[in-house]
Amino acid sequence: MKFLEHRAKEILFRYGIPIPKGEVVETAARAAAAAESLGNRVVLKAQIPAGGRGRAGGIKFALGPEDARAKAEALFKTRLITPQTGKQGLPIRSILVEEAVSFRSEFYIGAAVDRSQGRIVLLASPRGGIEIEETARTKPDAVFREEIDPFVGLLPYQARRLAFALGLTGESQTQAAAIITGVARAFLQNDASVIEINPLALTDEGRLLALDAKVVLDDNALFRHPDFRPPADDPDADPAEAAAARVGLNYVRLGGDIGCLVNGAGLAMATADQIQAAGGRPADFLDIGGGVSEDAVREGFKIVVSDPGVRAVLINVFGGIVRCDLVARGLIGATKETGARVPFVVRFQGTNAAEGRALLAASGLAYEPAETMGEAAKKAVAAARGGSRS
Amino acid sequence: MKFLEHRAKEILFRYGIPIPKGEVVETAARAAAAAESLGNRVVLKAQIPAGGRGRAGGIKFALGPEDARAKAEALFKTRLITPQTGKQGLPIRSILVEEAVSFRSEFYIGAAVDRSQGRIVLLASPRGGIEIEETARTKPDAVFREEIDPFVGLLPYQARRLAFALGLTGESQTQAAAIITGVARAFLQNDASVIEINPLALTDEGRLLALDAKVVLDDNALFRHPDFRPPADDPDADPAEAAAARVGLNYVRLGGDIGCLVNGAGLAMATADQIQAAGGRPADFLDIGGGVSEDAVREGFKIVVSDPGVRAVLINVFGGIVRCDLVARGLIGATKETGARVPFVVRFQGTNAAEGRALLAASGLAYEPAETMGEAAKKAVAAARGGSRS
Amino acid sequence: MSILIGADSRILVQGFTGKEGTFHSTRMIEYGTRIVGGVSPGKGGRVHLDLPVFNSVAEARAATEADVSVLFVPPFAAADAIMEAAAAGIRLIVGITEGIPVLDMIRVKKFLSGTNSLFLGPNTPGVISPGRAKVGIMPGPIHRPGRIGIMSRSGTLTYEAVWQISDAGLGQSTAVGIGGDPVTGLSFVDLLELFRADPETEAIVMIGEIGGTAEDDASAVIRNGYPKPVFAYIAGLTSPPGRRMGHAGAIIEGGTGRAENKAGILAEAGAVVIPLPSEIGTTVSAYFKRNDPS
Amino acid sequence: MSILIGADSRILVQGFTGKEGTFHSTRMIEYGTRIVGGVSPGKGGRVHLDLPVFNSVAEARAATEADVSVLFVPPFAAADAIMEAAAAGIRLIVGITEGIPVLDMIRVKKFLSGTNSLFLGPNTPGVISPGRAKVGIMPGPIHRPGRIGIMSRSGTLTYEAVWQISDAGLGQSTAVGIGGDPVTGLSFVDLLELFRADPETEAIVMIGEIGGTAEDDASAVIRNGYPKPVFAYIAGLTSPPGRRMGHAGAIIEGGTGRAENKAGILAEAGAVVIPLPSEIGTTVSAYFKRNDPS
Repeated sequence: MKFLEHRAKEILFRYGIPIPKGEVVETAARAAAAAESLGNRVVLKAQIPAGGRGRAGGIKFALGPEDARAKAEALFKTRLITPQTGKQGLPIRSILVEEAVSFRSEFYIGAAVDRSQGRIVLLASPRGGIEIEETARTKPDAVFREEIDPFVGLLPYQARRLAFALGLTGESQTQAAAIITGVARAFLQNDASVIEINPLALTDEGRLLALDAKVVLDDNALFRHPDFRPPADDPDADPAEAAAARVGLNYVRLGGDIGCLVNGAGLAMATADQIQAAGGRPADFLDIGGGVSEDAVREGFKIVVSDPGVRAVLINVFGGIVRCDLVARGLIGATKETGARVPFVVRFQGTNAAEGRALLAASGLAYEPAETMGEAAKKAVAAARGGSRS
Repeated sequence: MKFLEHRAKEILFRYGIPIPKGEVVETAARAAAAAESLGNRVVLKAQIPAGGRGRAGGIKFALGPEDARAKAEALFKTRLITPQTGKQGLPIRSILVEEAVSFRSEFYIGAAVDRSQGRIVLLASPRGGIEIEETARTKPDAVFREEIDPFVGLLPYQARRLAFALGLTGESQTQAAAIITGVARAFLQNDASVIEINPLALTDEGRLLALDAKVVLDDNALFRHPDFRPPADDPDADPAEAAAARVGLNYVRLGGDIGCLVNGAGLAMATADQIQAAGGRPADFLDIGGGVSEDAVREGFKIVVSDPGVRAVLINVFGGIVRCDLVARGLIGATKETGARVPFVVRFQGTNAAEGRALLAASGLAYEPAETMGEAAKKAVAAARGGSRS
Repeated sequence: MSILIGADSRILVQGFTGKEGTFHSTRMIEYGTRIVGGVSPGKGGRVHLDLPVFNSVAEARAATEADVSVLFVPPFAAADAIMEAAAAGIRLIVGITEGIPVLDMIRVKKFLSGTNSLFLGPNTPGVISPGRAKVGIMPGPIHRPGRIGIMSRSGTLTYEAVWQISDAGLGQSTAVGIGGDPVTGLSFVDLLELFRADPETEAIVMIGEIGGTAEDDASAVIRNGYPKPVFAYIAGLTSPPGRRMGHAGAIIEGGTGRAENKAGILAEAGAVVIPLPSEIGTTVSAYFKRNDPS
Repeated sequence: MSILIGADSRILVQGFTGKEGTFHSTRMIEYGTRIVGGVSPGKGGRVHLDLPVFNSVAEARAATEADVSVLFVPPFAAADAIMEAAAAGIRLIVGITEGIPVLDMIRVKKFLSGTNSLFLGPNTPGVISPGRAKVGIMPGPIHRPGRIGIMSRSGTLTYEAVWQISDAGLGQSTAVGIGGDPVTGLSFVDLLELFRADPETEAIVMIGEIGGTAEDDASAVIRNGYPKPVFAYIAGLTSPPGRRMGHAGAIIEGGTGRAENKAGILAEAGAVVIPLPSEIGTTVSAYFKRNDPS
């Protein structure tokens, strides 16, 4: 789960990390009022769940309440398009109004899981304000690392070493060590996947301040953090993805015309690859997973065909725990319920594949059976080209 | 720092460990009121900072408020003498009045530092209500152990194993595992040296309840637990020991007639051994430690001679960080200030020994110099036999 | 021979009496796997599927001499169960459970580094040595004994590969899922070393996917002169970038993680990269026909 | 030769610029010890006592090739400083600090078990190889180079033993304090093994005291046939029972901890038990005269 900037900052603040004074607003009038109370110079920061905001025009400086009102008004009318939002962009529903801060230098502090080593690494760099990946590529010597032992935590000497590596001295070094320690504690205590402060600014007054922050939590650990459960009705979520999540399925819209319903993430990715190799374009990635019920299969199929771009559906199920007969029953139920006439190709293998095929054959539904993935993909591409939705 | 039973129980209660309903009272009238509110049958438990209370008559059952009042009155008039209190015993200043509980069986749960291995061990035994040392000696198979890793903590499976080892099943096993986990957490979070629940009773209703508890914290870690600092004016403390503690010295009354002032715990113990071997009896153990000031030496000497049984004083200082001249100055100051005429023997070796001897010689004080520990002990014994306090 | 497990493996099921544990234990026993008992805390002393149930792994191991355990416990209890098995001296622990927090796996790895236990998973279908033992949830009938070692990050895609290989008339020495989670126990590199030492295994099929560097790490082993042919398929060529990979993860992984990069590095290292999932069986069987026309 | 340190040891002082660090570093340098620099976080780059000051042990070690460090840091910061030294690869860490929480030492021991570092202390006067190097706070002049190895749980009582031995015309190969705290790094057992391998050391004097089982553990080594004579004095024969020992500590330590018990076990194991502290020098010198009348 990824938090908006202002929520990320609130979390870090609880670990002693200093953040600018600010307020989240949802109207231009409140933006003006916030500017009034924060002083003359403020920054308006669009709160969207995607990076790359700055270059896309999602961050504005304002001088005084009236300027803040005007700029907030303009922002609220915009859909922000960044490399992470997709082409249609995202609406701006809230703006963080913050005191504008003058600073001398910018640092980077981050913590993340090193998958290859299976450990947590804390990163610090004196080159803040730019992507850490870029620094790692162009100036690897400017990225300093310490492991956070999951049992021990980050030890004080490790925090000190990173703070010294940033070139800080005196009070700032002590403050940086405390911030680094706070990031490590926040990471461990909240089951984070990623925490970033970028930039951590050294202000003209000599204080360190987290100007931007990112916090992503491990979804698998949310059961330990019930306060952090995402709101059920995220207005920005893709409705099909949200519907799939509600029944425990994993749906990702891919934008093509061949709907996919597959069991297992690897097989679903492979199915999409196979469709593309056959000259088609997958409309989605739908993994019905391992412990699926007949109901969930039915819902999954309905979600796949709810995409108006879908002109054919490929069902690829390799039965393991999931039994092909159960999937067949779900499909039959869904087609009867929705009356959808989109052509579909079914490839069953593994557990109860014969029973599944028999059920489909007996159901009277029009569908194309396939023996292999390759055959299934070819038939789906042909169906999408030839078929039309009725 | 060792807590009284009721404080120990309060601490454990915060870790989810169930304790009987009860109230601490300082008058017989309040004992009667407590009995009234707790129900018909209560237990009165003398709150003294020493074990062995039960056999010494410090625990009484009472039926109803009037009985509770009478028994509390009797207890408040008693000095409790147990193997741990010394011959003069301890006054009873407070009584824990608890609901009387009927139980089927008693268990032992404890955690302590295993000095030899340098680790923390959690112990459990189905033989509660008796000293764990006795069980370990007579029935070692009835003592079960798990290490508490100082970084990892006690893992759930370890708590389960101990709970199963106690022979518990179902709800009681789950409850025991939770109690064991609580003890481990309390140990780590409070820098404990010892935590014991003995007995942990399985009541007739099938609940586990900590009937008695002991919590000792590591004095060296109290800086991390400012809430636990002992009250400055512990009325039961030995006044000389308390006075020494206030100036950072370690004084233990030993009851003989030769006062000792030594630098270093090992040398102080050895000095006492040497006195005894010479036919004398040490009056005290006073370690002035390594970083002592002239003032502290003066205070230490005053504390030693404040013991009316002291008929001679042996000062044994092997200068290391402590300089003998500083000690000499403290001694001279103290004797001038108090006018004490008790004979004293001074043995200086190590750092600035010659300077110290010269200062004493020039001071005009009457004292016996000694070159070795053996000589010093013999001279002190002779002085204690021949001398008299004026 | 095979790797990790064999006909003489003595297998314990953790979470034995639960619904999942019962279902899959039954399948494993049907397959001929030597299940020697199970652990279900609080149910010790019972008999389940004609086998003894224990309260703890230590107790179970003492009574059954089990050397392998397979876990069907819920995510919140999985890390504890793995550490319990390791502390009890279980040699190979197979974690089927999906949805374990990553931090728990990082803790488990740290804990296991002080023991002699190997951990496979989590979120793995398990490991099977066809005809000898099945420790996991994969469908048994698609497997055939043979000389191909299979290792994979995926569940059903492994079944697909196994099925194609069996369908092509070949078989598997061992098929192993390392699990689909970001942090796993045994890695492709570990398995390559085990397969290297296994005389029965003549070639390896690696099924990778986007994300992480497991395949890149394996490339390094292959590049250093691996004595057996390695066939690799990487799923996710068409997967959209950025959807599944954490931002700061990318920096640690050196900007890698894309399927085409992984495939490129593998090809360069000397692996036979299979471009399409439908061609796994045909590619491997063509190789064997070419090299071993008998 | 000597154990732990020698004339070529390169020594770092942690807490270098503080009052204690400055005072004792000066004494150590005067003694001829090769102090190569110090660590005082935040003071890196300065020069103190003509030596470089560093912000971290890692930095200091890289610049000075130090292999030993000695700590003069306050109790609350000591555990971190020890772990920092160990993580930086310091071979021997000497902890002078008194008053470190026991739990911190337990954590430190666990941390060090994953490294190659040795820890001496805490609450120790340190270690001295007379005439070569002094790493600690003991008064240098009482020592004489020689062939007796001294190990002790006490500070000033060690000086007493050293003084008596020097006074008797003998000298010390190395004198080591293991520290007076309940949980220590190097133990008597560890030091016995080091002394065993040191050709310069011909006899060992062990100064024990009440509490714990350090002496009992050493007895076991002596009983198994230790090649050099071991003299032992145990302080606290007259100490009142129960005053200094925790209740549950007694059970772990098997009911031992009394001076007379320790002395008895040592005598039985073959050590020469010295009954009185005033007789340490005379007993050892009598032995040497008897066995080596030259």
